[in-house]
Amino acid sequence: MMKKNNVKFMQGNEACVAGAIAAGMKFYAGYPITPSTEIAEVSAQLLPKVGGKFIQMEDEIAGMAAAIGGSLAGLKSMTATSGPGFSLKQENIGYAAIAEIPCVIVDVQRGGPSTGLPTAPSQGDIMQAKWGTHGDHPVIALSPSSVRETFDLTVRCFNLAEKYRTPVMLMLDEVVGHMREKIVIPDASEIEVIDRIKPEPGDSNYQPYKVKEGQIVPAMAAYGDGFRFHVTGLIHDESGFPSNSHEVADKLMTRLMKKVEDNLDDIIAFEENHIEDAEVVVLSYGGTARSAKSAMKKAREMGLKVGMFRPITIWPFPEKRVAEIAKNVKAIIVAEMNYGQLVLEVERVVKNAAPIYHVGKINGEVITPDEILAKIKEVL
Amino acid sequence: MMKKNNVKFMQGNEACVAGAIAAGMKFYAGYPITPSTEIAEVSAQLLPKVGGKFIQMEDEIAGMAAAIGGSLAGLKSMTATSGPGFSLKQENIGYAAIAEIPCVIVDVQRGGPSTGLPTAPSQGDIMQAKWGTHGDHPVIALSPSSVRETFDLTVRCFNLAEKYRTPVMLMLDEVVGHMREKIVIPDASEIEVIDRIKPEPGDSNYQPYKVKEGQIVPAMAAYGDGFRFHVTGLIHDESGFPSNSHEVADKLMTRLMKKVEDNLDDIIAFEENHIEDAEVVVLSYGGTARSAKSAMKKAREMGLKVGMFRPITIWPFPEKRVAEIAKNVKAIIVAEMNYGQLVLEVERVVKNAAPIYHVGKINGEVITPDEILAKIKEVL
Amino acid sequence: MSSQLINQYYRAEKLPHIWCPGCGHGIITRAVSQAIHNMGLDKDKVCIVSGIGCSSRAPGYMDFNTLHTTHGRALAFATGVKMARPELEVIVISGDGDAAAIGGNHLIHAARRNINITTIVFNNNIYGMTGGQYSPTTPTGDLATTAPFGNIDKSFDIANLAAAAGATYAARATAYHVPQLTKYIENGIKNKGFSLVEAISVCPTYYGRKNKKGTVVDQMNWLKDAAVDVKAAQKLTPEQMEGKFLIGEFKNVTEPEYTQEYQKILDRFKKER
Amino acid sequence: MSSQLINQYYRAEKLPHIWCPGCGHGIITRAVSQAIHNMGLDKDKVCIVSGIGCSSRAPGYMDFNTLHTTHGRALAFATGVKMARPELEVIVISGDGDAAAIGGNHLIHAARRNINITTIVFNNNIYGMTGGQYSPTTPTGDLATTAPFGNIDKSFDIANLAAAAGATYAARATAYHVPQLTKYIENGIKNKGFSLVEAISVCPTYYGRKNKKGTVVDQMNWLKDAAVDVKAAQKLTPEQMEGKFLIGEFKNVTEPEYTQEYQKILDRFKKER
Amino acid sequence: MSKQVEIRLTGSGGQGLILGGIIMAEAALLDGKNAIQSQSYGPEARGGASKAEVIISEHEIDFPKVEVPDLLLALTQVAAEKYADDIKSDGILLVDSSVSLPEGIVAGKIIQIPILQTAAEVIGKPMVANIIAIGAIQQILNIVSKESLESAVLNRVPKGTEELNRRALAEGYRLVEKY
Amino acid sequence: MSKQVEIRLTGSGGQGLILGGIIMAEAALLDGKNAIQSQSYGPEARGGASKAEVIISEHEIDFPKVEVPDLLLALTQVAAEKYADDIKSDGILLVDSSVSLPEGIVAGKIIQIPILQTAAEVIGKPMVANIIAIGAIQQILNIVSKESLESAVLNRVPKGTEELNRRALAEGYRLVEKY
Amino acid sequence: MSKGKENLKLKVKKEWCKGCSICVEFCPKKVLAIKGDKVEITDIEKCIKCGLCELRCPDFAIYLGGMDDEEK
Amino acid sequence: MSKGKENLKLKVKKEWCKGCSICVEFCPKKVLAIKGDKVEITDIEKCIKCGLCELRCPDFAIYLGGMDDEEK
Ligand SMILES: Cc1ncc(C[n+]2csc(CCOP(=O)(O)OP(=O)(O)O)c2C)c(N)n1
Ligand SMILES: Cc1ncc(C[n+]2csc(CCOP(=O)(O)OP(=O)(O)O)c2C)c(N)n1
Ligand code: SF4
Ligand code: SF4
Ligand code: SF4
Ligand code: SF4
Ligand code: SF4
Ligand code: SF4
Ligand SMILES: [Mg+2]
Ligand SMILES: [Mg+2]
Repeated sequence: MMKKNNVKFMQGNEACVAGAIAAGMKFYAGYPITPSTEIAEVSAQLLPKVGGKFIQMEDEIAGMAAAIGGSLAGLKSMTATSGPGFSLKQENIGYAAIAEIPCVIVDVQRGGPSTGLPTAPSQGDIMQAKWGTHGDHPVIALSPSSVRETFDLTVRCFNLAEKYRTPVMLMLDEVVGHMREKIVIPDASEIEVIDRIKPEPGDSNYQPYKVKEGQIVPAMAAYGDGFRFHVTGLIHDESGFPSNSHEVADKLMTRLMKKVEDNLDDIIAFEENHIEDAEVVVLSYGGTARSAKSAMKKAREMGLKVGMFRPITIWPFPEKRVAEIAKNVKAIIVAEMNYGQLVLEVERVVKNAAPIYHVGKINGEVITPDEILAKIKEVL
Repeated sequence: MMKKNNVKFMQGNEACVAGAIAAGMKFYAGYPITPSTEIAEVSAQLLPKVGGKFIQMEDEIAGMAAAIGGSLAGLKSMTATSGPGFSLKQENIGYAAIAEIPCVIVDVQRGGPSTGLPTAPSQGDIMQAKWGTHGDHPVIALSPSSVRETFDLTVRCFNLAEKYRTPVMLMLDEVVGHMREKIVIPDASEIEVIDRIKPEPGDSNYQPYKVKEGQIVPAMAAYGDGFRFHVTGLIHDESGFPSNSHEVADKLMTRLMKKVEDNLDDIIAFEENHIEDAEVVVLSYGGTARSAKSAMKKAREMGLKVGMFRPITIWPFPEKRVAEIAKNVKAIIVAEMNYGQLVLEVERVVKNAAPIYHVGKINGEVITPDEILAKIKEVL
Repeated sequence: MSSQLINQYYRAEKLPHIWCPGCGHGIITRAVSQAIHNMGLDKDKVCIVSGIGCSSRAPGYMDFNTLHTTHGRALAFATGVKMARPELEVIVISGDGDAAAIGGNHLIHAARRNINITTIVFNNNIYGMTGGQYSPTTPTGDLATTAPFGNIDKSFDIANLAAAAGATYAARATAYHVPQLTKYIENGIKNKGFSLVEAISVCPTYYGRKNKKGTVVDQMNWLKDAAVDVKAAQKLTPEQMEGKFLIGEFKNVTEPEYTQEYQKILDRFKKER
Repeated sequence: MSSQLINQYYRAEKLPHIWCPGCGHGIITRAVSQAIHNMGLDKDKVCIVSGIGCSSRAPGYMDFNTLHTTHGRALAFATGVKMARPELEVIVISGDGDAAAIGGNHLIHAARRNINITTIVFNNNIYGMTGGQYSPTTPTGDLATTAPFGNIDKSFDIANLAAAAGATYAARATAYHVPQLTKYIENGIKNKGFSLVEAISVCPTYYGRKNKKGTVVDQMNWLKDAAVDVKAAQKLTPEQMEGKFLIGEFKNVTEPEYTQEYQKILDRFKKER
Repeated sequence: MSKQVEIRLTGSGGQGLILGGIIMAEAALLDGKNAIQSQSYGPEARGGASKAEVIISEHEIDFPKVEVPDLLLALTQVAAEKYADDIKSDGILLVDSSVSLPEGIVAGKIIQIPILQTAAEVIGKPMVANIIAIGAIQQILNIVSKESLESAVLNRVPKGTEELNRRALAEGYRLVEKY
Repeated sequence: MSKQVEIRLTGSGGQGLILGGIIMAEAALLDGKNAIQSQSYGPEARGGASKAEVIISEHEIDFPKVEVPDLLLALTQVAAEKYADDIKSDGILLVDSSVSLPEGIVAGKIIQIPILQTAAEVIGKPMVANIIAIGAIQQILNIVSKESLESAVLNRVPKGTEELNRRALAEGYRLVEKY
Repeated sequence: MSKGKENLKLKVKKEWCKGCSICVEFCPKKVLAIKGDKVEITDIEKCIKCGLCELRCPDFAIYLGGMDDEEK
Repeated sequence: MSKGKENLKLKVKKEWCKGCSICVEFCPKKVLAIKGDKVEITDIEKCIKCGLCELRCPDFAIYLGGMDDEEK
């Protein structure tokens, strides 16, 4: 529609699908829900054109399950939803974690709890992304602030999922999901696409959960490739079969957690702005980070030394860097569209290094730059 | 079976049902799952004898929904489950929170994630209790350490649910749920039972979400009592009808959160042991707290100044008291059967006041007193 | 002033409703209250439960004990209400998505138990509220936002499915056939067991527009022409039935009702006490 | 050594299995592999998916592509596998609880779509794995740990339900009627669409013991005596059918298959490219 | 114009205001500017007032929502009543002639033109009201070039309606010529 | 005895070891002591080795699991092989005569008696093996009184089987008399 | 509604009418018409008080009522 | 299994047998018996190699096999 074919004016939700397809998504299974529905709709439209498949399942539980099944059969798979559906998917997200099935789950956050405010923006599922399913499990969750970044981070979600054999969550919010913005779609050649490691063809000793010396992620065969392996959500040994051995349990669980913990440098991403001389740092993410940026600019115009920190990976949280920054500032302001979620994590990692303030909102409105600015003035 | 009729030898799960019935439970709806199943089975057995009702629903989602329905029609209701079912119930737990429907949810924790280790003990759902459903919402969750306390806390769950019109969670673990122990069942006269506040009969201005001056919990009518009110999981005004007003949303959400926040003194419970002179405090809860106590005794026998802190309300977390204690100790050891969950909250509230160590276990075994003792020796 | 029926059974201050011009849901909602009125039910003893969807907004307008739950779960909530207070007349209002997609399991299990709940499915063959995705009743070949190349799903016959699952009353009418619809709702409520009335609705905004079904009047005319009463259908050849669908009462039998069976257990213990 | 069938199709190192002495699940599992053997399917191209339950442990012993999922969700996972690789022969093994209680919705929707998956329900009328709670197929009046005063639930006819939901093949046999069972499984796999074979199993440990059904041999004898072939049944009076149940092939029709229909959409774009 | 311009288009669902906003934004992109378009939905529901927003700027646009609009379009009475009082003190209020202006409106300039009537009677297609409206806005604000606006319109409208929409645009320009 | 005594009962599912443990614990309660009974389940599954534990003490019992048992009962070969090496160095190993003792067992005392055979042949009811076993344990450890043990047994067994179970208890006492 | 039909008056509640035309189309006597997006009673003489318009109005905007005027 | 029945040998895999008696009960020729919790072939002469025992053994513990011995 634009002159140059790779310049588009797109919704965040559309960019998510474009990114997914660029990353190699070949299967989408889901159930519609505002404000994520466009992701399903655009996937239904575009997937057949790239030889991929779309299915609308009977509910979100089934959408998650089918996405996992598709991934096990070799296709890069995605599902998208919003709060109520995200809650329903939790059991099977845990399954994907323990069975180490790469897949991408998009949550376009809306006002909760329950049906709440279905069309209003929110960032109220940030903690749920980490703790929503039962039991301990590794978590990777990313949050984009723009349409272009939605594209990029969707690609990255697939890459991380494939690289670490784990479900990865894209925590969109209604602001970014529904906003339309200019996006320059990168050339395929510019996009790094990572695929899961496959076993050697014909490897007769293939064990789906056995890692090579010095590695932490096992190779993953697809059903039908001739390996005939077993997959279960029970604690299992390297061969994939259930085990009640405490050693096996410990080994599996520890490896699962370490997949993320030992690779923080590879996984963690954040954006910093004017941190060097900042007396106050605004920490914000997703759609709200745009308000934070605007507030920072206004503050700077007024001569206030304000910086901004934007976690791009919400989980793992850029804990070390935030702790470091905290040492040099007078205050940290956490701005997020909820009652106080990521701020708790900030408090945990900052400890006494700097006072922490929260700008939250739970009324269905976005946080404005002026609200953040007011807090900046208050604390400076 | 014992000589004195009120002395029983009971499983934690059985004591839970006994407590529920003592608190006035008249409706149980659930779906069986190890290791919570006895709660359903004993409820099926005992409820008809007190004129109450039991129904086994088609899944956990339905169990949670039916429990809410039963409560709306005036009966004190409960459901019980374990990890996988707890994940499935999350969406409707959020419904109960926003619609302010008293009910009790029991989670007998087993090894996760996913199907994990179905018969092994765990405390891996502690964070899920707080963050499992989408959106912000008030949370009350209790964790008993003995069979008798399971009885008492189940009563307390019902009382808190009724008093604050909110879902309340009993976070059992397999250790306490399946252990049999002596319990002296208190006389009915000794048990405080709180019932929800009902509107004045015939109050023609009744609004299900309107609070009286100075109060925070609205009166709750039952369907069929003649009030013909509306209940929804959408953001709603005092009359119970959906609203898109940002003020209404803010007012409702804030009140919901404040129901708990403004009543911490009434809700929070914990047990302290030898804190006065303690150099090291072991913080532990549920079944693991018994190991902690044993470790503390052993340590004291060895002349080590060890104390113990047991949160009985996991949520709200006894944050003030823990922060206070931290100021006077050399170290805090958090012992819990997971990879590190409540310890994060401890870190958050303790800040730099004391170093924090974690004794965790994710292999399906309980933490032994000796393991805690070893850590005590290490840090002292 | 509005009509007496509306004054008596509606929360008139909530009207006009949010439904689009010509949306069949309003017609069916009115028929529900008409049936309640015809039966002379006590408003305080009627509880109307819904899930999420355009259709599920109906109870909010109706002056009874009303409960708007989560998507698909109306029958599970309603089962709790009915178990707790069997004396309440419990009516569930649901959509084709709500009742038959995400809520399909609760539907077949409530039917199986034969619990005395009357479910009215406002079937507009589409997910209206979320903007026109295909539902389990969207005809094969039709268009929807998530079926841009034509729906390849086969569709449920909801009334038939409920009957197979154990419902003791099952019927279907349409937003055009209001007198029949009203009668079936009455009969469903009268049945002491699980009743399902499928009410074919129209969604001009999404289903109609996407599938070029013309104006809402055209769609109502189609309902009028394509619906064949199940009795009349017996005389028609398969060719004559081509492109038609059945309305009428498909099942009406008496079997033990769930809450009454539970009451028997309670009575046993009452005697013992 | 064990039998050739076992050597060829089982992970013999995982045997003996965890099932109780006399558990019918072993018999049915063997019949599944027998059917696969009879059809000469390529082991690498067969994917067996299950949920959670005693029955759902079967795939762990079977030497194919196997997937043990979450409770009730086998068909939803299997749908993903089948969509992704339609060339795989996807077989789902499930229990009465897994398939018809928590998994009921996925069952009716997979049936509705007529996706080419063959589901074998090991129906032992009880939740075996969790120790004997009633299931949607526990006969009314029977005892279970959660029905200490007799089950008041009506039970599903799973084969019939699947047929009503859209399955194009539906049959039932028992752990006693192994030759028929094997044949029906073969026919189910042959059917290019959704097939359901209900295999009546026995659970001596919970269902049998709770309901004083005698030894497992007594229970097998009951299956032998109470099962009536659907064709033979046509000649019997309702009185003669009292206490009996039907086995046989109930439905076997041809309708468009889901993944093939999707392929047509893909082909359309392939041509365009 | 180096400042950021914020436009809010209001009316009822079905008037194509979101599309109008998208077209304006795409025209801005063609001019090499930045633009963000967003909208607010009612409850998951139909009818009622609808609102679309466009921000056009030569610089990066951070906050994606209109805070106070430089120009507010109101096509219906309901929309005017709901939104017309939220506008910059020197902003422009563009209302359809069918609307009777609420009292006490403070705006830099109020322009009332027969958009709906022109669509229905002059063009003969009520659904091109949105195109007429953005034509008028172009003429008033001149934040996008006519050339780009026309390409943007033609890129977005159904095949076969190009001429119609060109005419609608021209009517939009014309309607505000005198202002 | 003022110390805490820890007992582990092992065998196969269906041998009623959990019930045996409960009865011992209830007997201890009747004697005014504290007791905790617990068990470990296999996978959510049948068969295999089954394990029940009882701790009896005059004091509060904190840690509810047996760390190292003072007495280990093993009724089956599988159980003996799995559990017999985990016992206090001065502890007692009580095994059924049908079991051939694994090598290298270190225990204070090993007592081998025909529990299963006695149940099947002397009493004529294989299912009373658990009662015989707890009778034997009583006789060995004397941590509960015979009187309490008998009441505890009678409280728990089905009506009509009282005599049978009394005899089983007596056989249990008798079998270890010589030790 | 127990009174005889002859006493009933046909009424319209214009604020609620969304002009869908259903009543117009299915009135057996062509009593009604749409004028400017709302229903209007154009030929009350022909009305037989059959009530079909009321039954099928999705917006409860037309009905047979008591003694009041025809439109309000 | 394409060979003639006559070549088949009846075999038991005792480690897997759980002694459920199903094969014993439904053997048309009463070839089998339970001894000490496991199946035993007591009258191989009568065996007609019908394979029903194999079909109904829940534990894959009895079967008609190739050339090997009868019990292992
Ligand atoms: C758990 C969950 N999933 C999805 C949604 C989004 N959603 C709301 S209504 C609806 C479909 C409604 O369709 P139907 O039941 O047919 O009602 P209609 O709007 O057509 O009357 C969906 C998918 C939701 N609110 N909750
Ligand atoms: C979400 C969830 N709910 C409940 C359970 C517990 N559970 C495991 S198997 C089972 C029932 C199994 O019954 P069925 O499917 O009939 O299989 P069977 O064991 O009888 O063969 C239940 C309730 C679970 N694992 N997950
Ligand atoms: S979208 Fe469809 S179903 Fe929903 S109100 Fe509009 S016409 Fe009715
Ligand atoms: S419990 Fe029942 S179903 Fe499960 S293995 Fe034992 S006999 Fe079979
Ligand atoms: S009552 Fe009958 S005749 Fe009169 S306007 Fe209505 S539909 Fe027409
Ligand atoms: S049916 Fe109702 S809403 Fe439609 S035109 Fe007639 S009066 Fe108006
Ligand atoms: S093959 Fe036939 S005859 Fe021979 S033992 Fe087996 S069942 Fe009996
Ligand atoms: S059927 Fe199998 S397990 Fe049962 S007794 Fe015979 S050989 Fe043994
Ligand atoms: Mg619908
Ligand atoms: Mg079963």
